[in-house]
Amino acid sequence: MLLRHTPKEIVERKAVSINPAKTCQPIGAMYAALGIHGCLPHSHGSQGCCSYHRSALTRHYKEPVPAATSAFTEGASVFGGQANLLQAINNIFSVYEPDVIAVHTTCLSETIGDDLPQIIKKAETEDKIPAGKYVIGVSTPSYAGSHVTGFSNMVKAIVDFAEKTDKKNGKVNIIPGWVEPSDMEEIKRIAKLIGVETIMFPDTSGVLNGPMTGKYKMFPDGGTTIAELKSTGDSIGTLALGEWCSADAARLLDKKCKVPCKVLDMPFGLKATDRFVDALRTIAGVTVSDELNAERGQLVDLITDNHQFFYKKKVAIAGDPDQVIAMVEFLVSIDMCPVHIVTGTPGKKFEKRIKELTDGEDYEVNVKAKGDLFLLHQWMKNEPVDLLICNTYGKYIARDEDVPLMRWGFPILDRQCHQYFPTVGYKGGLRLLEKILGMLLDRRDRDSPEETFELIL
Amino acid sequence: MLLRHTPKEIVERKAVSINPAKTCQPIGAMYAALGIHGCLPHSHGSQGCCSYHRSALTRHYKEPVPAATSAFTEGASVFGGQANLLQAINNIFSVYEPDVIAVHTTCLSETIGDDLPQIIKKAETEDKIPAGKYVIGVSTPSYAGSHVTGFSNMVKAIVDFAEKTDKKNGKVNIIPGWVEPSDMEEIKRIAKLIGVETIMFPDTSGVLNGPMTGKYKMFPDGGTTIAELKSTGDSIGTLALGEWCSADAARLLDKKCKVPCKVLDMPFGLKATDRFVDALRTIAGVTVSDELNAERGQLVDLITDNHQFFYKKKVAIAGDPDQVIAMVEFLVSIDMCPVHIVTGTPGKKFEKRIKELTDGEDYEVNVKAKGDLFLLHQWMKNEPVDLLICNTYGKYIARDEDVPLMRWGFPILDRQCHQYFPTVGYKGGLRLLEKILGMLLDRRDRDSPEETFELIL
Amino acid sequence: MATATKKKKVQWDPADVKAELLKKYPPKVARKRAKQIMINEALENDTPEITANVRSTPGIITMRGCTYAGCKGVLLGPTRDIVNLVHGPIGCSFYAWLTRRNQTDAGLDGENYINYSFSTDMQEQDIIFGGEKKLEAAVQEIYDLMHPKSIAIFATCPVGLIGDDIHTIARLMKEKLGDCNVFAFSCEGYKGVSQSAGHHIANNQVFKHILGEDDTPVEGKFKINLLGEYNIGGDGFEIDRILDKCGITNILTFSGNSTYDKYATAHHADLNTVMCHRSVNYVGDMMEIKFGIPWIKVNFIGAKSTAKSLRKIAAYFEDQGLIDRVEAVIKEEMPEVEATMADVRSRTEGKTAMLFVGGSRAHHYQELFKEMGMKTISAGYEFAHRDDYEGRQVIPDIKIDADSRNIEEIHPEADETRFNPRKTPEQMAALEAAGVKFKHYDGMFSDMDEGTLVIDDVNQYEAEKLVEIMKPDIFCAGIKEKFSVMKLGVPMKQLHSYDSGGPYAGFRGAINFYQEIDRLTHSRVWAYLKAPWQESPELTAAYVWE
Amino acid sequence: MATATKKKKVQWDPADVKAELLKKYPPKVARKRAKQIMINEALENDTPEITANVRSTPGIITMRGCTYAGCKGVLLGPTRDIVNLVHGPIGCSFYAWLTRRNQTDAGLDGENYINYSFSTDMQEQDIIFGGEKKLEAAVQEIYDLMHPKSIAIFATCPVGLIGDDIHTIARLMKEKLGDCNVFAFSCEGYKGVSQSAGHHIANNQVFKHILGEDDTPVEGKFKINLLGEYNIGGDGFEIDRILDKCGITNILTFSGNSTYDKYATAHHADLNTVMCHRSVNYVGDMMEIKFGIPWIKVNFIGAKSTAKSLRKIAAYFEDQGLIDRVEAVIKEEMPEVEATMADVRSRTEGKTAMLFVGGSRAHHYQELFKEMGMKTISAGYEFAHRDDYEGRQVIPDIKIDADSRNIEEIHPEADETRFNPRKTPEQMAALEAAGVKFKHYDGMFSDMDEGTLVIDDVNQYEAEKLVEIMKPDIFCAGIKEKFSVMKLGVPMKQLHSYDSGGPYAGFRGAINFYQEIDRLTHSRVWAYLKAPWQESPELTAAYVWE
Repeated sequence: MLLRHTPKEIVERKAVSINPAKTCQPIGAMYAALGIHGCLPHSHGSQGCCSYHRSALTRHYKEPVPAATSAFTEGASVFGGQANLLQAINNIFSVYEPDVIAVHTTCLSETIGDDLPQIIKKAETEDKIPAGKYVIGVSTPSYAGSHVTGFSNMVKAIVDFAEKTDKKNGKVNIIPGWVEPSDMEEIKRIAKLIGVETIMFPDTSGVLNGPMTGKYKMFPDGGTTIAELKSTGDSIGTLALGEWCSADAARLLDKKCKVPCKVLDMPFGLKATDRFVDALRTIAGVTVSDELNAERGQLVDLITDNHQFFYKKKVAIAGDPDQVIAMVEFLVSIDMCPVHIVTGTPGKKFEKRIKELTDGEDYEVNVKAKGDLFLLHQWMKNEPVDLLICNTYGKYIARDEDVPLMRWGFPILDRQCHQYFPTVGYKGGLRLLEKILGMLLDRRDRDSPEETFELIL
Repeated sequence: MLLRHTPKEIVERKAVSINPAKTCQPIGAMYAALGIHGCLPHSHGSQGCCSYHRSALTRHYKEPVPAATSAFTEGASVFGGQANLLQAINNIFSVYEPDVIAVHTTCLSETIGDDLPQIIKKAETEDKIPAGKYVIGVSTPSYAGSHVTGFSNMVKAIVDFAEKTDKKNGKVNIIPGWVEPSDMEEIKRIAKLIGVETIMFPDTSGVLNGPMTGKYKMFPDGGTTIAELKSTGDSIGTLALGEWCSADAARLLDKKCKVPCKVLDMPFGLKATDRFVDALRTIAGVTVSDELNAERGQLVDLITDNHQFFYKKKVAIAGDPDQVIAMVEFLVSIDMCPVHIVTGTPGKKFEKRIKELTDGEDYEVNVKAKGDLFLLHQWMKNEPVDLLICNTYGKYIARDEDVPLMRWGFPILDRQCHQYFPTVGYKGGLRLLEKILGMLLDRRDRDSPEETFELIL
Repeated sequence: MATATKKKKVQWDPADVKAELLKKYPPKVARKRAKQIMINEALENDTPEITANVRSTPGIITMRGCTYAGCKGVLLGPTRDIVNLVHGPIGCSFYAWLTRRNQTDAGLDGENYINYSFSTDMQEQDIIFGGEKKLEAAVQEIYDLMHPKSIAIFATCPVGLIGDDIHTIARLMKEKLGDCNVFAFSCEGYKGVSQSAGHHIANNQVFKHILGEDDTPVEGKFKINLLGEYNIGGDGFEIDRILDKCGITNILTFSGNSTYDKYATAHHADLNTVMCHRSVNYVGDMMEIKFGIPWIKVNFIGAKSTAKSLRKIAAYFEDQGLIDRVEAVIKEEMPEVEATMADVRSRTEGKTAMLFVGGSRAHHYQELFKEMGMKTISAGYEFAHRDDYEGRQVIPDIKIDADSRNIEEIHPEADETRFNPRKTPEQMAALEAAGVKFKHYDGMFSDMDEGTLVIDDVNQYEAEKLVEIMKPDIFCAGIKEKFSVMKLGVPMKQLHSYDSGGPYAGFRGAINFYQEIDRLTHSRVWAYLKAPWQESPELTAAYVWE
Repeated sequence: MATATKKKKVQWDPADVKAELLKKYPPKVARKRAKQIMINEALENDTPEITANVRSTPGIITMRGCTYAGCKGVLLGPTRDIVNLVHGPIGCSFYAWLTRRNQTDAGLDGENYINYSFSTDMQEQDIIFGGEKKLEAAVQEIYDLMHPKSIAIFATCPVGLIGDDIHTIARLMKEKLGDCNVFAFSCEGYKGVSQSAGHHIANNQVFKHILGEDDTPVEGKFKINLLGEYNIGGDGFEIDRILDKCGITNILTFSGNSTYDKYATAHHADLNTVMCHRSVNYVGDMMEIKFGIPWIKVNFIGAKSTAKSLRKIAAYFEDQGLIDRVEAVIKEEMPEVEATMADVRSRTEGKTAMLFVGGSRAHHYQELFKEMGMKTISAGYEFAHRDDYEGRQVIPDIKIDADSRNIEEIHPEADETRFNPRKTPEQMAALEAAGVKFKHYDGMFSDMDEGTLVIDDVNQYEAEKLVEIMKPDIFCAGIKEKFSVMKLGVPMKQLHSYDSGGPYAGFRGAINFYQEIDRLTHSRVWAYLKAPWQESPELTAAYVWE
């Protein structure tokens, strides 16, 4: 047993987190910043943070993840990190020549109270920021919220670019939330199929799923451009996908530039995608294309064809709030039973939303925000499941409990192609169900005695 | 052991085929005919053939597969099936109202010597074929070749529609061969990305991967239209994908309408897709788009990132000649070792081609055309492999030998989504490698002792 | 399940439905089909007798398969220790390879060929020059490889036409090999009009070549055979579980999970019980004549039918111990069945079903639907004869047409040494009087409501129309029908193969079936066929932002 | 492998390369980096001593991690039966959770916490009001849940700043729990300039709190400890296999697959052997002072180095039996190594490598490349001190700067009861004379060719430039560098984590490494970077049809 010290009996813990289902804010800020074209993320703290975040993102995407650090030493920790950051800004623009430096703080710089806006202003005053270049900054204390909060905070900071002119641009802003590059690409494709012009930010497609060409581009072709970000202030509205990841930025943009917004669930699964598509077509006043209708119909086809395999299968899920909410709705919609649900990110509204989504189902649902994988594992020991949906850390539980694991979420460190194939939208739904179905049927094939081993399923 | 009577020791068999890696011609003709818009396939033989073919195709596609039969009885078998076919043509046009009836023969009608062209001519003479409707016919004796031959023969018959006028249409014909509807869609998408106008036939996309809508269309929206088929005679050239599936039709079209052709491998894997794309861009005299270059680069990226897992892994493959040839090239190109290769379809040139593709590799290659899965299994007992690539029938071998199975080819009866996600092209390559990688790593995770169980792969 | 299905009120007149089904046919086809579409017990129906076991019409998309399918696929397929060698082009062997869900247990002897496909894979030269040599060599190769105790040879369409004498080859090879019984089936696909002819050919050969060959006594106080049960999805295993529990010895299930030896010793049974009337009733007749074993019709589909069948068997044996035992078993098994039944029935009551399948299932499964309070509004068989609809009393009146005439009828006589009437004529009469009816089957009609539609050899077009007009809550047929029905938004259950479910026989099977139909008729997934914008395609004035 | 790589002839002058690397930097950065980029033994280099163990420059993308990473991640991580509790916000514990590939074997006692991450997950209120109470409660909760024999507490950045007194908490909890050794590490990430400071802090605490606490004798004739080996990819297991085979008892591997008890009994060893000079050499010094155990530098990376290290150990023990045994083992192991080496070398001879990694590996692995005939054209450490480049003789000359001054140095004295010099000064001198050099390490420079570039704390920009200019056949570094190097079309091998390979230590490890480098430098997949139309973008006149 890999997790041999995890007891079945559950005792409430108030102080120790074991096997977390979250990490800290800065990595989220770093990921979001990579979705701006020509942007170098910068970690204002000790160099270890930056190293850890880059390593984690690199392992997940199998792509280069450039980011710089203020490289605090003990001195900086005592006297403040202003000198480090100013020096860093100067060095970065000299050596790497990004369009934007997106600075986020760490628990260290937060604890000592560094004032980012003031430092950035100072950099401006001291002409450390070349003409046409930008430095944005955001406070992402590691001791509050989670990586999701950090992502959300950086997306809010990106709204700083928005400018309101007299003329609407006719476009819809989409804030996709922390999804994969492939998901962002798919969201754009769906909008295009509907015939809606969009500005999506952040957009890591083309950044963290790049080709192998023999050339290294520190700033790949993808990412939302500054021109686009400026133009978001003139858009007709903003669709924010995910209350946790995207809503704050959308509301800020509304406040700042009077661009109205709507918060939707992330478009995982049939119903959430339906709502997303319906919102887009309604905003644009267009008819949904046959092609998209056909994709939807394929997903419904797969669901109806395979309902027998999904029906009443129990699932344990750990992940980030927006993703898990959409996934739970999807699972419930195909008559699967999400019985154990954990997110590491704090927030009681998560538990409330899950309760709403599973209201009226004929099974008990364990749900916890600010939970951890240790608790999820204990729940699974008490009530076993047919499937675990989790990031790669779930594999330790999966092996111990002999449960199939669908890797989904962040980080995925031991498998590939999440960066290439979306799980959002109808096609993403097909992919998710293909995986779930494959796992359930593989298990059936494995566990069938010879008499009931089947050719046709 | 599911296949407990399969001995390790190999003795040459001359008379009995055990666990075939092929089936008979008519089913191929039926599948090809479904790629014509508004076409009802018709099996000229006893009703069992039609029932078996429809069942097999239905199980593979999880979609309705309409087809009619001449429903021979003993009488027809003695006196010939002309009366049955004439009656069938009349009934079909009355009841189902297709645009085309595509008739193929069976071993029964072939053995008794029914003359399809004569019967169809008689149907015309007797006004059994309504104006603007068509009946085409093809000889597909079950006792020659295989399902692949039947497919090829029906595609040749489709060339009958081609008409040569004075004016070229500027399009390129693509004959995709027996690939999935998703593959056909992907081939069209690639051509579109390159900016080449194409006519593809047959085209089962939109026919055998249709949506669930609450309506049943016996003749779905997909399929190559008669107008398009007629126009193939005015195309600037034909790319035939696969020597076995598509070459004869392309050459016939050349002979008939002077449309020059080129036979390429099916675009599975990097190199074959490269050749397909290169051919298209050369014919059209265009530059390959960045988007397609990026897809290619993603595939190369996945290959280089995961080479360590592919390297020197042994593979056994059974499938159809065109597919297996392309797959073998792909496997060799990523340093995997296809050591046991079987196709059920006869043809020594298959063995020759495989030998060429594996020439110079530092491992022995067992290859057999007109082989069967029994032989493949025996080879695997003598030299075990890391992966089996086969249709669903491979699962019996896979379980007995405890080898992961990548389901690929026809028929796949116990898993889903081959109809939705392509394995051709660069994106198809990503999908194939995702699956292969997943299986190799799942096995590693399963077999690792606890000390070497890894979070990061 | 969160979604409650609203009760549908569909008004339709059966005569109108029938007219609608026939409307589009050419006149000749319409006339023929009119005789195969019967409004049950309805006076306006001018065909009081149904037409069945007749040719399907060329061009009309039938559900039927062929004689080979009935012989090799259905009957011999499930016998695990006989190598089935298909003599013909490769397709016939390929398509019958593991495509039915007969479960087999390799047992202690470990002989199990069910996962294999054997074929002579005839090539053009075999068709031209004859395939006898290749067949002979194939038998030898199989024997050398696997040493099976028996090899069965099946003819496919061309074999009869080119004149290969498979029976002679079989005889010669049996003699040559010595310890391997080789025999053959002339089951070319064009024979007869449906699978039914194949069953007949299979039964005849099994009867002639194996049945009752082994006189080694079989242990057991109450010995029966179960004829016409194929162990799809484990049905036979469930029935065996119940029989075992009752102390009844089932020597041979014909043919689910059967073995050569079970056939050879089947004549030691004291009662034959028949599940699938269509496929096997005449075997009961022949065994009675040859061995003196009476047969009764049973039905283990449905909990109540199962109980009834067990009681019938017990009554036959006239043993109070057995009668008590059977009652105890029923009492033990029924509470769980009834609890599930009641729960499911609270949701399924009043729903409607259509069943078009097989030769007995379309009748048997109506029992299960009844137990759920569901009504079968239309049903029919794929390969039945008139007696399967109308009851055995019509057998003497059935006219043999050209297509059936060529199917061999064998007329056995009492076996010189093995014939042994199990009951005296007086005993038989007494049992009949007490309700144990021998050689009795009432057919499907008698169990169906007035005004329901019974359709023989229903086809694709009619099935689609029926569903469109009558909107059943569930439709049961085979794989070829599955997805066109589902595309119409109607749940579909395969009753040949059970999709990937089962067992549905016996007590546990009933529970499985209730739950499966509950799932199918109450899944929320059928609510997703239309997208929100298809439900309300009109755009309201402006998008409502937060 | 079918593709033969053509021999590259790249002409570059090291001074030009250095100039190119520095060209783009702001002057201040350029001046600093000039002192960290050294052309080996080149006269024109005006910095004969390299600058190392100095701060990385803000904004310049370094490969380095932090002190916490060195302490918790590297040193204490692999000890399987100590619960590592990270006191801080969640991230630090999350990122150090299973991200190194230390292998552990739960052993007979079954205690293994390596797969767990424990954190106090500090929240805003903890930062404001202090986290001591939460830490105390966390220790108690862990104890109640798992009853480990020891809990180690690690401070992250904010802990020092807000003044949580983790050492007092540890002491109090140790007393309270009684049977659980609780101790703490003030390894805040901002301390020092790299992981190296973290190693130091870890070593000090282990030395103070566990090392030599248990006087229970340890069996074994030739007892050693192996310091600075972390069992990445199973290296330690392979070394243990060889030591076992030689009859040498390895009490403690510090810290791969180590346990609390192994630390506690390590003072029974008669020799300390040091693998990673950087991370652990001063532990050797301290143990010599406290217990009288001499230390020697060993290197089990490379087959020849392994043989050499084994001979050194045998020589130290001055036992002919051991000497013979070691020779026998070498003789048994080497043929397979040499066969693979010769085979691989036929393809790798003359190829070039770059190594930028760790504190010793960038040196050790040059041995393996040499065995393959490959030349290391540039190398450098991530967190080394000057002695790692220049040899231990420079230690007295190293100036302690502000960043290092705050890292505790402990100055042990001879243990009152446990000090026991293993050799007399005369014996030591004789051994030195015979080539067994104690406390000796020559550093990386001495083993590298003239004109090669040695670069301390190389960064993203320099690495990219180096690869572009010098086009090595393989580049070795860590995960953060992996994909930018590969994008340039150059094979990349992680030498921190070995990607997912290993072991590479010892004899079998050498074979693994040869094969891995063979794979990497000869894979045909690197030929695919350009599509055919990118190789020949010009279109010829017309497409050639068949």
